[in-house]
Amino acid sequence: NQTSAQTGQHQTKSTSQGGQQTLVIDDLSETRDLTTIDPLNKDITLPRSMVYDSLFVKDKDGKLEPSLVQSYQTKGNTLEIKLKHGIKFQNGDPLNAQSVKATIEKILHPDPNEESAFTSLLANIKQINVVNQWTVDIVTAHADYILPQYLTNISIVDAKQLAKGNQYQTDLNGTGPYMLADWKRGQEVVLKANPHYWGKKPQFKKVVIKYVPDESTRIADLLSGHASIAADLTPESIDRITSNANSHVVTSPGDRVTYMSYNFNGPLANEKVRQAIYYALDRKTMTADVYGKYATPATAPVAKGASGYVDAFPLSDYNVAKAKKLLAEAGVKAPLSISLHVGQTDLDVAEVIQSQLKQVGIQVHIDVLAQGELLDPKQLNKPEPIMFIFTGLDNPEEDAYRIYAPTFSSESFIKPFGYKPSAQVAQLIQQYLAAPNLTERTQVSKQILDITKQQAAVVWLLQPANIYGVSNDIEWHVDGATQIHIQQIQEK
Amino acid sequence: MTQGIIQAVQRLFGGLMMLLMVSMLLFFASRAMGDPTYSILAVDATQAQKAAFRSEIGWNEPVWLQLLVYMEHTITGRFGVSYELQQPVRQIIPPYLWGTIKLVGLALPLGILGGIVLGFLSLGASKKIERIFQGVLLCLYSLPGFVPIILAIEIFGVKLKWLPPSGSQGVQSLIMPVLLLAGAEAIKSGILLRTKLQEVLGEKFIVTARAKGVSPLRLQVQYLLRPTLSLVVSFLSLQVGQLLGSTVIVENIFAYQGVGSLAVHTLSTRDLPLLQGCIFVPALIFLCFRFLTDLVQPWLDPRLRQDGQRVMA
Amino acid sequence: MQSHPYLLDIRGLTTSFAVADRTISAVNGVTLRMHSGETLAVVGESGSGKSTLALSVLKLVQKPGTIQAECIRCHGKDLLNMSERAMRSVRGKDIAMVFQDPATAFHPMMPLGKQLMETVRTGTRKEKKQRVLEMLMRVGLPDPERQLRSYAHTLSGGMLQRVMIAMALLNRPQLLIADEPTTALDVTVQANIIGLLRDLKRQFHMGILFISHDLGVVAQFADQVAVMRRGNIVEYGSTEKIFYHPEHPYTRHLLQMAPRLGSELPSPVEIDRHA
Amino acid sequence: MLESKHLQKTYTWKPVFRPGVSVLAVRDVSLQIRAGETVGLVGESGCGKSTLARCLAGLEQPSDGGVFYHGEEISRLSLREARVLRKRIQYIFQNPVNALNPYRTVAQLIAEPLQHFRVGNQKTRMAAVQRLLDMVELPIDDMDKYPAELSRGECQRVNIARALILEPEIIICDEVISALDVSIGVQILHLLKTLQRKQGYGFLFISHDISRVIQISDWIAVMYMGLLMEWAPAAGFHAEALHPYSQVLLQAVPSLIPGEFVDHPSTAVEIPDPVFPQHGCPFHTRCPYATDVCRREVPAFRSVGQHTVRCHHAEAVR
Amino acid sequence: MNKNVWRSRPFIICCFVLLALIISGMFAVKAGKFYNPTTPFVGGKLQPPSASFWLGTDELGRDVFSRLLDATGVTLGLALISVVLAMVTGTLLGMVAGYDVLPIATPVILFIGQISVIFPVRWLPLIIVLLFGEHAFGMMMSMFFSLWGQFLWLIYDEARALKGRAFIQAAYMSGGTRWGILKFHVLPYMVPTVLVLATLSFRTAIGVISTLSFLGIGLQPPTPTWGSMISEAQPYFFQAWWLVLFPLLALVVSVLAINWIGHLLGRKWSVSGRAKLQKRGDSRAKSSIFT
Ligand SMILES: Nc1ncnc2c1ncn2[C@@H]1O[C@H](COP(=O)(O)OP(=O)(O)OP(=O)(O)O)[C@@H](O)[C@H]1O
Ligand SMILES: Nc1ncnc2c1ncn2[C@@H]1O[C@H](COP(=O)(O)OP(=O)(O)OP(=O)(O)O)[C@@H](O)[C@H]1O
Ligand SMILES: [Mg+2]
Ligand SMILES: [Mg+2]
Repeated sequence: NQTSAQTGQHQTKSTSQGGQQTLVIDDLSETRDLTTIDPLNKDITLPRSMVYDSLFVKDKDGKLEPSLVQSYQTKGNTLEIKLKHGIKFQNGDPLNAQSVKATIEKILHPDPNEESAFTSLLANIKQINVVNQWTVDIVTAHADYILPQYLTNISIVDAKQLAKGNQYQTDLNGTGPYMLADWKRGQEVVLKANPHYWGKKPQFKKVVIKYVPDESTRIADLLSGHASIAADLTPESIDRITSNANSHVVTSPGDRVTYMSYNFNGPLANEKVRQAIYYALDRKTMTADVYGKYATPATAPVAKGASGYVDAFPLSDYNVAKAKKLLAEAGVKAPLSISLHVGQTDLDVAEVIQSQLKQVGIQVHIDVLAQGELLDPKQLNKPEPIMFIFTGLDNPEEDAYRIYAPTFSSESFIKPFGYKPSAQVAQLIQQYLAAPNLTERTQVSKQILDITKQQAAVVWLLQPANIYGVSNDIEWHVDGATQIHIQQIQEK
Repeated sequence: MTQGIIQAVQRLFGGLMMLLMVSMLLFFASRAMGDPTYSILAVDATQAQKAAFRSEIGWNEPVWLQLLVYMEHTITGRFGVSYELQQPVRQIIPPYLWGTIKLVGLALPLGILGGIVLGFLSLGASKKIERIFQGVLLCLYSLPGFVPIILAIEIFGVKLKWLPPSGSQGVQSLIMPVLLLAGAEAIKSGILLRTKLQEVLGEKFIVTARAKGVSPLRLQVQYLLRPTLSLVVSFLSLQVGQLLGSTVIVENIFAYQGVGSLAVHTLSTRDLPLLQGCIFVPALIFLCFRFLTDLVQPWLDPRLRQDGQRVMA
Repeated sequence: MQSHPYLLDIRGLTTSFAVADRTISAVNGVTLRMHSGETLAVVGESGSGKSTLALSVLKLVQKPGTIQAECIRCHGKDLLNMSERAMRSVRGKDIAMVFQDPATAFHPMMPLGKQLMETVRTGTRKEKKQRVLEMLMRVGLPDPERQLRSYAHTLSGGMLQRVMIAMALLNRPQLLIADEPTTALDVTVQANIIGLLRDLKRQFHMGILFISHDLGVVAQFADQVAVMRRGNIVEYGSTEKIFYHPEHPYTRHLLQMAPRLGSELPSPVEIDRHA
Repeated sequence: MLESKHLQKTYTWKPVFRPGVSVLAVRDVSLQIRAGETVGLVGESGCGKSTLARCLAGLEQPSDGGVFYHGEEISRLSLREARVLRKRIQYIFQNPVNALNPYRTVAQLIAEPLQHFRVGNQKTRMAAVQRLLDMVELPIDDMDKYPAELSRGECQRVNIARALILEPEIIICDEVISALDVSIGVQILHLLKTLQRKQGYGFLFISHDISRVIQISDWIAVMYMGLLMEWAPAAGFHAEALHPYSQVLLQAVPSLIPGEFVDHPSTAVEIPDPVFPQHGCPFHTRCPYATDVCRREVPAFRSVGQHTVRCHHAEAVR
Repeated sequence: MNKNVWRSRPFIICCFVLLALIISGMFAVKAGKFYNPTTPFVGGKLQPPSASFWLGTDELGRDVFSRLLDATGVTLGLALISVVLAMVTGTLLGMVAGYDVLPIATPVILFIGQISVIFPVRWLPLIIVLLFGEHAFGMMMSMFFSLWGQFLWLIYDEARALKGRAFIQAAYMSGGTRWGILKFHVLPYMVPTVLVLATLSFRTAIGVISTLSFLGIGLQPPTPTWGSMISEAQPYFFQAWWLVLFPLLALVVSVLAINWIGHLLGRKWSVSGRAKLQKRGDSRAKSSIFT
């Protein structure tokens, strides 16, 4: 157990000569990795993406590329996948069709006391047929063209290990470039290079992902050479990093859109009031004020370039006069008083919203809640009107369905607070999923957005970028990806 | 003496009873906080998933049954299974607790020692210097926790590169957090100790000691410090309880694994079993210290040891 | 070391305390001299500054007090201008003090044995203990072994006083300042202690500054007597002179009031309070 | 008025790791203090006088026997119940400095009992304080001083004043005049005597100054090693003391003749220890009349003439 | 001498400073003399102090000066009230328990007192607020409750240590009830310790307020408090020193002022002979043990 003894003093290249041995990444948002490293459980996990391979990957232009897959074919409702040969799991088991089947079935039918965030993504899948050792057929309820996109995010786990019960959750065993060396909950995950990796040889002998909750400490780690990458930075820290000769800043577009929604009570039950709020908000100034250039104002639930993107909420919608008119039409008396629930992270945004809405005569009272409380019906199911700001839904696939389904379908998470999902939208969402190509999908997406814009149930506010502080010892081309891809990082 | 021991034991039992009460309080408080489903499951979890989760943690059972199960867990010391991590609390807590104990166990004695030194500094000096010194201590005490920590990291971690800015392994990464915590403790106990020392300074036996020509060191330790020890011990026992949970800032900034930050995290996820573990264990440690204090006090002050004498209150 | 005529030479000693808005001179221009092997008794009114005088010699007057003097010398050593450090070696060794109030003078939380042993400056632990035990025995304390382990509050006033005396004598000082050392002792023990002091005085040529209210003891024990009143020495002379030919009315008054076996309680004579 | 019956007090001290010891401070003491009378208590230092006094005052619970006030047992009362007795029975501590709270001024300390019993108002209390200060010969200026600023004798007088302010029936004086010079001592004693004459106070007067004690007492009690040895009228006691110990005491009183110092052979003997009392009469080790009986049995407390004596050979000694 | 404490210069100055802080906080901003403390972007982001923004602006371009003023009233008011409450309750109950004044109450007091210290200072408020509600009352209760335990235990231990003293027995002889003795003899002993502890607690209280608002309890942003201003400034520590410095200065000044007041009050309430003399005495007196 040499590694664990050493982990106290991870040294990056600056102090050790002869090639970079260890890459240390300090991060915050990956905390969830540090509470559990279950490969089938949570959404974005850095170590998981390094230990496991998925069937497909996206290239830097967002195009689908096969990874474990040799070739694939869509025949109606069936996606036929042929796997690459000779790939082995880190424990020596071969990668085969059984593993794909077992993995997907595990996701579709998780133990009752476990949940998998992927279940809803793969809900369309009806059946999985193993054709031969390396070929598997995935049968969906109806034609599903997005499925391969979704599969980019699914780690393929060894069927034999899955059969053994819960062991797979902590004893990571993937086909990826790195293997788990050590895991200290709440502290760090240590990965070491997989010597038998089938693809491009991993750059680093060891990768350490450290959970460092405090931003200034992440930066200190970076500046003192104890970390090569400090993730999850705020724009205010950028000066500190760029002013240091040994580090620079790398940004990548974020995959979450911060939005605001309501509890649909009192005046907020009125569509016009909600529309007025939408028109009263100046997203452009808000974004610039709070994030500077490190965020983009949202013009859709997904980022520009993601599949399903439509510019349905142009920034030019900002119109105070119109907002006032709508309010007048709605017949609300001038100072309208509304609470705004917000988590600590979006407090700044909330304060800007507060001042912007004041111009149209809406008095906003900010109420800071713990992140988990925000969507608690207990907080929102109150008779008084409440707005809330939420940091956004994960969308690593960069596809609008990821947003539409939980927001507007009959499973909508704002439904408990009074939102009435329309059947039409629900149907359109199904259509979207079945749409055979991007153009068609975009069309459906536009329809969805038009209807929901009318409903004004959600205001898409802005999309903060990911900011990384990076040591000059390494080179990292983000390539438009929204998360860290270890293979993009090179030592200099 | 024996009377004192009996009393202390009684107090300990009282304390244990109180822990149970606190646990109960915690239960109701967490009920009042609301459904943990929303804080633990992802936003877009389906209703079915939420329902499964609720039934798993027993949220749908009648409250009294939940309380019963919970109290049974408490009394047997099992604490149940964390909602979020799906692991028995008893397995989760130890590494965190060990981290905090290391931190506090080193920082507290150091801090008290430092406090004693600070208490003595300038003690015999002129009135003016004494007040200035006290003022300086208070200024330092007023500093918000993060300021000295961030500065220390900047200086020793980034500029001088002597010590790693973060991490909870190895002796090196302990140095800064321990020293900073100890410093804060030292200032606090120093301020308190000074008032007491000033009181002792006026006692007649100090004059006797000086008349004997006792060496200054001995005079300070045996004659000035010794009578304040009961205050020091009593303060120490209080600080044990406080520090075990108040290391949050230090733990957070140094990315140090400890109960404090775990507890704060747990609080936001409303993970009752884990939260209870986080509070219960330090509380238990505190109780033990309090128990020891009760035992030690009469040993420190023989005047409290009189069994035969009429207890005058 | 040249020999000095006086063991203790105090000239013009004034010790004053600033209280509220005025200054109290507890000792007011006192001049005293004593030779080695001599016993100087200081008697006088309660509150006349006897204890303050004693403390002033050792420069132990507590904070608000200030000492002014022409000179304070012990064996020619100038105590007045001596550094605190040098004083430390004088205190307890050359000059030892028996405090008036043994109950407050002992550390309440330290076993008596420890307090006694730390006074002895030389020797191993065992030797120290031996010496302490021996001395406790000589002052007539029952079961000294046990008393070593007990605390001040468990001893009676007289026992503590004996411990106090033992502590002062441990280092065989040249000058012993004894502030009412026998008030809490019954007459037999008192006689015992006086006998002991006499022996030591004879043996080591020790000088004793003896403060007492008990004129009988003073008469038997002292060579010289100083009578104090309101910070001043009103009369000073050999014991015989003071007892047989008192000059000052206050001295006469004192003698008149002194208890005698078999006599009646003297009637209170109003003596001039503001003389 | 106040009497003790077979009073016994043992102090036990149990260190944690060593065997405990118990000190027999007071053994089987019965004495009475009557109204208008003074009992003088003398005895060896450490023989339990203070302990006895404290038991009588209710500051300590006797291990055995009892204290009776007007025939009522008071030694087992709770603190609350005993409180009313404080108006009747006062105790003046042997150590005057410890008995004063260093954080309180003289005036506050003297007025304290009045405050506790809510007697009078601020003004009358201050008047009372001034009157008492005058009685105990303290200057009015001292009123605002703190105990640390007083000499020992002055502290003692503050204690006396405090005990007197409630005008109790019984005052237990533990060496009240030993810290005072003879002149003031006499003043104070006269003050006490006057009060006694006027208001019938009873006094227990503990002192080492036997000549003084005889002067002011009606009865003399002599204690040795926790035992009451002799109880006799004060008048003529200096000549008629029966118990050998009393005689030793009387002989040891220093005379006022300069230079006359007698080494008493009896004092050279090792003093017995109350922790391990030997068999028989506690005084036998020092007693010139000691015989085998003395070594075997504790003598009974019996009357011999006007005296009550605990000695096997009282008649012979006479 | 004692009476003069009320008129002594430092006392007046300290009271004046505190009063000025509170009053300015209450009225200055409301009177509209300054920028609105909660309006973002009245100036640029993170502007250093300048003629128009005396103490600079914060990360949302709000005027730090007016925020600081606005925070003053609330912060000082809440902290002072809760500290005084905690001090009085903790001390009284500590003595009452230490002296068994009400024998039945003692275990109850200690029982409740344990809750207060068992939880980390910044934790208990959460639970209390849940019980009492998130309003000013709940906030106050939670601050009070998290502070008083320290007083209780220290005083409890100290009071018990005093029991063996002779003057306490003398007080019983004077007819003191337990309560009377507490008031007359024990309290003066405690005053210095209590006052110092109160100063320390004041600082803690300000921290608790900010913790509470951080957790979304009580005072909600954008209402500023000193504590929340300081803790919100943490991410900008290296970029914008003025965000930390000025609220911190306000905090330090008030802590020092309170310490002074405590010191002077202490002198009034419990002048020990020595303390008083030390002040009067000549500091040049040679007889210090440390020279
Ligand atoms: N610290 C002090 N501050 C103010 N006054 C003091 C102080 N110490 C002593 N005094 C005063 O100085 C005078 C002399 O006190 P000192 O103790 O020397 O008297 P004493 O002769 O020893 O009396 P006694 O025989 O009662 O012990 C007293 O009036 C006392 O009030
Ligand atoms: N608190 C206590 N604990 C243990 N032993 C004690 C305690 N108080 C007194 N004693 C012992 O009891 C015995 C009697 O003490 P007491 O104080 O009554 O003597 P005394 O007659 O007053 O003597 P003195 O004349 O010297 O004051 C002594 O041996 C003493 O050591
Ligand atoms: Mg004196
Ligand atoms: Mg006694």
